[in-house]
Amino acid sequence: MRVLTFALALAAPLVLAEPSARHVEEIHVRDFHTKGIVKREAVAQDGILRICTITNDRPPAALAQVLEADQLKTIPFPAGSLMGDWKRGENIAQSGRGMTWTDPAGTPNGGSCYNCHQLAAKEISFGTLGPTLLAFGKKRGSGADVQKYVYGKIYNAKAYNACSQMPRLGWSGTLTEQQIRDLVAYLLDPASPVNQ
Amino acid sequence: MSGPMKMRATLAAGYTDVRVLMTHPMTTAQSNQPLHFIQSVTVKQNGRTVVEAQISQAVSRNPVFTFRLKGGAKGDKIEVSWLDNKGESNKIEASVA
Amino acid sequence: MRLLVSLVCALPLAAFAQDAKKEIEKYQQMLGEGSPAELWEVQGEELWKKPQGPKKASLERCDLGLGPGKVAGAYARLPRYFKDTDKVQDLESRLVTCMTELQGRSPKEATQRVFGNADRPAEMEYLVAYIVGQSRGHKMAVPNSHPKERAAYELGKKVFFYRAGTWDFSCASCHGETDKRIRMQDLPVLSEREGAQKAYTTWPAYRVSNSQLKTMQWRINDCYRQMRYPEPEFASEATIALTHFMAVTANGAPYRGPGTKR
Amino acid sequence: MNTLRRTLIGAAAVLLLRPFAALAAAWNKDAFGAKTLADALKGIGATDAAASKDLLIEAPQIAENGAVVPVEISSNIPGTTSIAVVIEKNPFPLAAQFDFLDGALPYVKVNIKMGETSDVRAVATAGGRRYAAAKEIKVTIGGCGG
Repeated sequence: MRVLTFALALAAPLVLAEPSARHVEEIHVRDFHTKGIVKREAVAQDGILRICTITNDRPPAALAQVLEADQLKTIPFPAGSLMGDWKRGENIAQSGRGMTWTDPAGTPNGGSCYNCHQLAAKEISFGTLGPTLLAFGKKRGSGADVQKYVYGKIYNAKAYNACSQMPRLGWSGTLTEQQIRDLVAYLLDPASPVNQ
Repeated sequence: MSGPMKMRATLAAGYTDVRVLMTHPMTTAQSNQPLHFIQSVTVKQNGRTVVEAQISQAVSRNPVFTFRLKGGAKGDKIEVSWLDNKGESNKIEASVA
Repeated sequence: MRLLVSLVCALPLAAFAQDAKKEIEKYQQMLGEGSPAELWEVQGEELWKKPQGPKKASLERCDLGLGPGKVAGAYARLPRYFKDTDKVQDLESRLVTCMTELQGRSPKEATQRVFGNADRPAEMEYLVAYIVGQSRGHKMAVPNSHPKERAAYELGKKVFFYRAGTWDFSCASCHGETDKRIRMQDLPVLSEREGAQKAYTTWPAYRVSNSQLKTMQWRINDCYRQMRYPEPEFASEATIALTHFMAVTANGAPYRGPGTKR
Repeated sequence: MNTLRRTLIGAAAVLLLRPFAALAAAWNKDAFGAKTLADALKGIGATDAAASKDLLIEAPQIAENGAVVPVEISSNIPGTTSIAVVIEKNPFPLAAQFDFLDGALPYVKVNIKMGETSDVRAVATAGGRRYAAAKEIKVTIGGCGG
């Protein structure tokens, strides 16, 4: 009998200790289900998300660099100018539609940029989760290297900041190459309201 | 026919505060739903009409009104009724707390 | 010169942001003075007393944690551990237990339609409006002593910080840092006392944007939808643990629901 | 927000089609059917309303959602017998008209729908003359769903 109570006593604190990362992931895979266009598998974590979760988004610098290099490889930088049409870019930045289980498949997705960022001065309804991008092109210019940085950051923000909260909009299939180029223009084109 | 109403009539500094809630879709004729909104609201104090309102589909769904009636005393009978563009109606009565 | 321009331009914006916050608080305060939520409470009380199901019983003997039929202050002490189900339950899962045990209804039927719409709200939404309204003014005192309550709290915290979904978000991605906004929407930090006390105590709430009183399970469901997650199971262990974590974090503050929101 | 605006506009078309007889006789269908601010004011005989600072509009400058915007209007103009609420940019500017008979104070608080940012105008009738006040309310795109 004592052996049993000893085992229970041993087990008891384990129950009270923090659930393991694996256990938490298993709970998610069990308690979430496919709906509409969002598959159940989307609630499982890939390597970088496991590390970001375990390290509270602050992985050691060396590890962060490895992760960022890894993510950088996922970005297919198109050839030539990365500047699209800023007018289309504005609509993409304003739209929060797309990729939820109530969105029909195949419709163009929005970038939800205004949810987290300030961009054009005239839009008062902007978020503050991300840094302000007011006059971004005016401050940073719109040369090839800035275009490449902005394109890559939108495609996969984790290539530049391992545990960034910014969604990997290209990598996740949310935005097409052309939509990202239009956002690059919205940010960098001197004529864009972002730079007025 | 429709969902409930709710009213609270209380005495305030020199007036009776009447807050009334109504269950009504106040639709603005979306493609599938026909136009359906309250058109008139009537407030009576001890049987005497004191407010007559004409409203439209620009009033929010499940309307909420607050009125102020001159003076008033505990036990006054307050009645609020509405009539919509389909001829449906509802009313509620409460005594001043 | 360019720097000056951006400085000058930024200054009024900062001042504007402060006014905007004040004006939005005024909007919320005026909304709260007389809310259609009360119409849900009225109909919820009727359903609480209405005999239903094969056993033709009402829910008036339902034990929400303070004893059969005790409603006043019950929500301010949920989620909690219940001996009869040997589980930590939130209000909605507890109501399903009472529907099956007292009224003889099947779990499938009781959870058939838990999220309603403006034209036909769900029975659950009416019941929840009535019950939470009976906790208005009660201080949040959610128990966290039973081992299973503590386990739910720890799991809930892990769920709060768990990053996944199409866009790599966790709850903390938006509700993790003070003074943050999505568009004009202020984001309380739900993992800390002040933020949880401010937000948790105003849910469930009547949402003017869809003219309905929505429950906590719906709030979590719709947040996951906007986080681009797959759908959480209604009243699943993950959603109840998350609720328990936020509710315990909000302990000490008076419950102020049902709220009225955007 | 544009969905709300479209539905309000949708109403414009349907209202004109509805057989007017079906609407309650007392209902001022001309004024409520007006699609411009000028016509709405004309419909309630308030084309030449004089601005008055004794006609108070209490409302938030910013509404998180145009579906429900709380507006509180009270008149300190002696002898006020009615207050109308007119929302300039709505497809139907005239939203409501309140007649206060003996026994009621010229005061009302009501939740209104606004299709977009607009001036909300109150028009009071006192001693047979019309007075007006206006306040701009910004309607923002709330929430994160977008």
